[in-house]
Amino acid sequence: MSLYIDITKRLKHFTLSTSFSCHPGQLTAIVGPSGAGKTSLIRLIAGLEAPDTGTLFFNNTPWVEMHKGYSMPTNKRKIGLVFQEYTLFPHMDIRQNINFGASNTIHIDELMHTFGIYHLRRERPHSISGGERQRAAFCQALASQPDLLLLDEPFSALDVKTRSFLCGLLADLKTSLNIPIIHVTHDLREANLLGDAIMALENGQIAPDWLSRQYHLHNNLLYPNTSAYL
Amino acid sequence: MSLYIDITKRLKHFTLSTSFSCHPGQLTAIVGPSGAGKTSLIRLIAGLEAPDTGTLFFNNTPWVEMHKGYSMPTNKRKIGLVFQEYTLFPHMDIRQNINFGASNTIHIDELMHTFGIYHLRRERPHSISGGERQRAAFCQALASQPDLLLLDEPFSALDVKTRSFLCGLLADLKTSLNIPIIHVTHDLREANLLGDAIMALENGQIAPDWLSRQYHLHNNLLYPNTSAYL
Amino acid sequence: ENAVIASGAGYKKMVNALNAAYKHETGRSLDILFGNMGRVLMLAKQSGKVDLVLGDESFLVGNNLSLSVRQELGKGKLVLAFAESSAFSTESDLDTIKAQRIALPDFKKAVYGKAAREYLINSGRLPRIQPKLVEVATVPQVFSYLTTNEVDMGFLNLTHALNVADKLGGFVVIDESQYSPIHIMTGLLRTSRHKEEAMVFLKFLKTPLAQSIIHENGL
Amino acid sequence: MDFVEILIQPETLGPLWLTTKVLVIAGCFHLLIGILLGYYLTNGQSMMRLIVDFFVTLPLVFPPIATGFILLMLLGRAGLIGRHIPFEIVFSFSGVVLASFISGLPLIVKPLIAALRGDVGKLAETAKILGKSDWQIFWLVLLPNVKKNIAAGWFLALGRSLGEVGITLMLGGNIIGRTNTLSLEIYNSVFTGEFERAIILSSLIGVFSLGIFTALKRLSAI
Amino acid sequence: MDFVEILIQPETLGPLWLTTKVLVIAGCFHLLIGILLGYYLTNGQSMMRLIVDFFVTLPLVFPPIATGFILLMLLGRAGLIGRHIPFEIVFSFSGVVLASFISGLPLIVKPLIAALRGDVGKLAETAKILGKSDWQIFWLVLLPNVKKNIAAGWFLALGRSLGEVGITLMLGGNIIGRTNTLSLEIYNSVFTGEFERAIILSSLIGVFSLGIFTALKRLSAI
Ligand SMILES: Nc1ncnc2c1ncn2[C@@H]1O[C@H](COP(=O)(O)OP(=O)(O)OP(=O)(O)O)[C@@H](O)[C@H]1O
Ligand SMILES: Nc1ncnc2c1ncn2[C@@H]1O[C@H](COP(=O)(O)OP(=O)(O)OP(=O)(O)O)[C@@H](O)[C@H]1O
Ligand code: MOO
Ligand SMILES: [Mg+2]
Ligand SMILES: [Mg+2]
Repeated sequence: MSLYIDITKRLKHFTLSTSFSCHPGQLTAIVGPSGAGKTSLIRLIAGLEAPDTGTLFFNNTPWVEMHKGYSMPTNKRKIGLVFQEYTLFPHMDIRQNINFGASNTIHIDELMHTFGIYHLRRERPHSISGGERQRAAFCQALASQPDLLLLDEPFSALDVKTRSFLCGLLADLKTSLNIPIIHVTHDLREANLLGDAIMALENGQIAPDWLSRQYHLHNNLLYPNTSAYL
Repeated sequence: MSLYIDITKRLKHFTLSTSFSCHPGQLTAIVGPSGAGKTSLIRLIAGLEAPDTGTLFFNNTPWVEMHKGYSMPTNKRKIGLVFQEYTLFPHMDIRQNINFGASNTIHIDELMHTFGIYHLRRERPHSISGGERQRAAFCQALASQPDLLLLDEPFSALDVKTRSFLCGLLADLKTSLNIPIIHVTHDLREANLLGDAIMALENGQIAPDWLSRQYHLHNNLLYPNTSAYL
Repeated sequence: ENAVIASGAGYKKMVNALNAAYKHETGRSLDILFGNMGRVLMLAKQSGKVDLVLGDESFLVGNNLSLSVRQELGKGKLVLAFAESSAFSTESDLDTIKAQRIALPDFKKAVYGKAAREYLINSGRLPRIQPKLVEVATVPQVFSYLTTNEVDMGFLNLTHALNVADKLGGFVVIDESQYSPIHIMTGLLRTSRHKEEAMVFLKFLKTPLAQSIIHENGL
Repeated sequence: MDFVEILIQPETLGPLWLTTKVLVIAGCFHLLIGILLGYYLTNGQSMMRLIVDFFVTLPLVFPPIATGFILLMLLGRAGLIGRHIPFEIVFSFSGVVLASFISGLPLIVKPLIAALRGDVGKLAETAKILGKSDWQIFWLVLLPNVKKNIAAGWFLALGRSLGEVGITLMLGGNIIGRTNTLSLEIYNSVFTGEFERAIILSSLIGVFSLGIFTALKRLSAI
Repeated sequence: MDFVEILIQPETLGPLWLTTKVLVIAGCFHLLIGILLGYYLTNGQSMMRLIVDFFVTLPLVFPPIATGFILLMLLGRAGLIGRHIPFEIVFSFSGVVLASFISGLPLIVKPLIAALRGDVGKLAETAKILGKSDWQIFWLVLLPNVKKNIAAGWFLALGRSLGEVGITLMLGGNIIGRTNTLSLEIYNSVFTGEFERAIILSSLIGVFSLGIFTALKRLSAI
């Protein structure tokens, strides 16, 4: 149940080109500046877009083999994905949303309790808060009992407390789910705490030195010199 | 040019009820757990929803006087708002988006340069990254030269570097714009650094002690006890 | 501005021919509009712009159209027409079992439908062939079903049958004594704004040239 | 003749009942086949799809009487298709239903396609990730989210079916007591100069459509 | 008679040219007035709006001949409205245009309303915050985002106008050489048994609609 990636794809301003692997029970944290290609990478793994060249293997099954022109459809890949922009179905309430992709062995109610959204189970997505929606989307992805979990900044709309609670939960999930997890985050501390591996993307390339360049910024949130422009 | 708020509104699970004021050149940071009513408060100030009771004055002009049944339409209020879920217009490119509400004295190109999205000016919103969109939405709000700036987690999709850069920018903006700014954030450090006042919301009420309760969490991001549930 | 004549669509060919001859003879011409008789009546009553009507008398007069002049053109004649691919060719084929469907226009409201019914009653056929009858609304409809072989034979008027003779497997003219006479006429509306023009045309209709055109068209 | 009298005549009640039956059946087909066509025409692009799309649209742009005549040639006793069909279409109830169905079909299909090609694509992505097939996504995610557009389109289709004259006349035959719908009765009334009757029947159709109108407003607001 | 011969007859070219003119003018009105009605009918709810909505829809559900009859009574020389209009509508070019316009109008208005009531509301909020008026929001934000739906509706409206017979006959009069559109010519041909001519003219209409079809596909894909 390991994921092997080796792909390239031409984006607007640069070429995304990465090669790495990801193993069960491990969390690969992906960090990097805005526009580095993180979301694009996640979409490629999910099969929402096809790479230009390369291969993708999961559990020794080919998902993508571009030299053969093969790409497995998204719905066959058994993945869970929490989008940066959570897209719950507006015509279902929260419970139905979570139930929609659920395997029947999972306990939806428990899951909703854990994420603190049980009291919202009958609400429609448009009538709950941003952070609540984000948690509901997380539940939805987990309820489908995926073989691979892809997270694109799933905590961005959460307050510190909820966020740190869910970080803890994610750490537990690593072992209890025992599947590969790829986690895109902007929080370097989070990446450090959770990640078994940390991969920095910059302009579509893996940038091993990007991380060290960041640390002084992170440790004391400073104002860089910005000139007033108005 | 000060904002005076004293309103209540019944939400699904509690009543939002706040009263505070906000002055030119000052930034009021609003923090609080997910679902506390922060976005709802911003929407009330913007006039996208009407409160049940209360008043709202800006610069001695009534914006809302519910006892008279009066509520000034949103488009008369001259506000800038960056939504939690950035909604750029899909049929316009980034430049047109920013230009759309712009007063003609503003230098759009300079603004885009400052936010590092000048090279994306001809792209449509769907073909840029999440963080890039967030910055474009910020530019759009600023370009309209508002009398009041409302920010609902405008930095959530940004990496540390860009985020800290924009924080610095925002600190500069406080003095250069000299208008009241209300800034919803999940980052307590950010709230501390930028806020002239920090207001914590919990269940729709101002909760003065919430902040102190958070600090130990923030200072060492710990895993709370979470039981594995799967 | 020309005078307007509203005519039943079944007389299209004849009216066109009359108008052409009229133009040739006098240098004047009419504006012509065609429709089914219902439309002709409605337009005549409501539009205020129709000067002359052309159609069967019982319908036009029966519906209280206010006319200042009436002029008969001739008698409408009922025919029994056969589908091109059918083997039928005589009146007596009405009685064979092989004829499965016989179409006729609405026999309460359409003038040739009434005539066909009278004929069937007078010839004593009605009770027997009643089950085979397909009563549709209009003459053109009967013809449509004939050409598509949907029915084996059907009742039309002679004018129409002549117009489309090449698409029929023949027709026979029914003896005029078997149904009450059908008077085809033109009339000048009281509301006409081109009375003089119209009168010139009515006068033209009496000329031998016009009469021969009318006759050629089965009236 | 007064209003009520005309209303309760068997010559009015017959067509009224026929129209109701036709509308119910054609309406169900519109919804079902319209939606299936919506699925077919929005999943991928091929020459065949373009052709189907074109033919679905034709009855809209052809004068009804021409469409009716073409169908008569195809479906009649001796027609290309009619020859092979075991039951009668022309002059029968099924002919009337078919006429109603065909005339209304483009009006539900076209708006549906426009809606399905819109913003709902993002939701389809999420559903795909949750392991759903195109077919499931269509029924469970896309359709519920274009419900308003379907209701609007369905209303147009039903309305057109209700008012249709030309095709029904040709296929059904306008046979009194059997295939004369309410609209054909109006046509007949005008044809024979009974204008009062035409107006009364028209107001009946007006009431009918007001019913559909409000029903669909409710439906799409659910 | 062969194809080309029939095509180049003045009896064909006249109606063809007339139809083109009518379609261009009615099409512009559809777009303009359809969109304005879309604005009116989606901004707020009042009794008046419901009534307008209903009347816009009527020509769809009424048999064309009934609509034509009613319009004739209203707009004729002695009609309630016609009395006060300085120019002639009945039997004139403007009558034909009006008939085309009225028959197609519901088909652009209804889908447009359904689309405007959809997801585009969120975009309207952003625009409101940027200080735009309802009117500006409608033209600059909402319309560009329902462009596909407008194109689909416009196509339906144009198609209906093209195929319309009943109302055109009443208002225009089907006067040979003056107000006989292509569709009326087809109607006339079928009525008098000139089926070849009907079929050739129909294929002309088919080509016409194919033209509109592709043009609008392009347009909405911009
Ligand atoms: N449109 C709505 N109608 C009714 N209730 C709503 C609506 N939107 C949000 N709510 C409810 O109101 C409460 C406050 O929501 P709000 O969006 O203001 O929270 P928030 O503080 O912004 O949270 P977050 O940090 O997660 O964005 C929540 O309980 C939510 O479920
Ligand atoms: N649909 C698209 N078509 C073409 N280019 C795109 C598309 N989406 C994004 N891009 C471009 O590809 C690059 C990478 O985008 P991506 O969304 O992967 O960035 P990201 O790392 O997720 O950034 P963020 O942290 O801001 O979300 C950016 O330069 C962006 O402008
Ligand atoms: O011209 Mo019609 O559509 O047969 O009434
Ligand atoms: Mg991203
Ligand atoms: Mg919020």
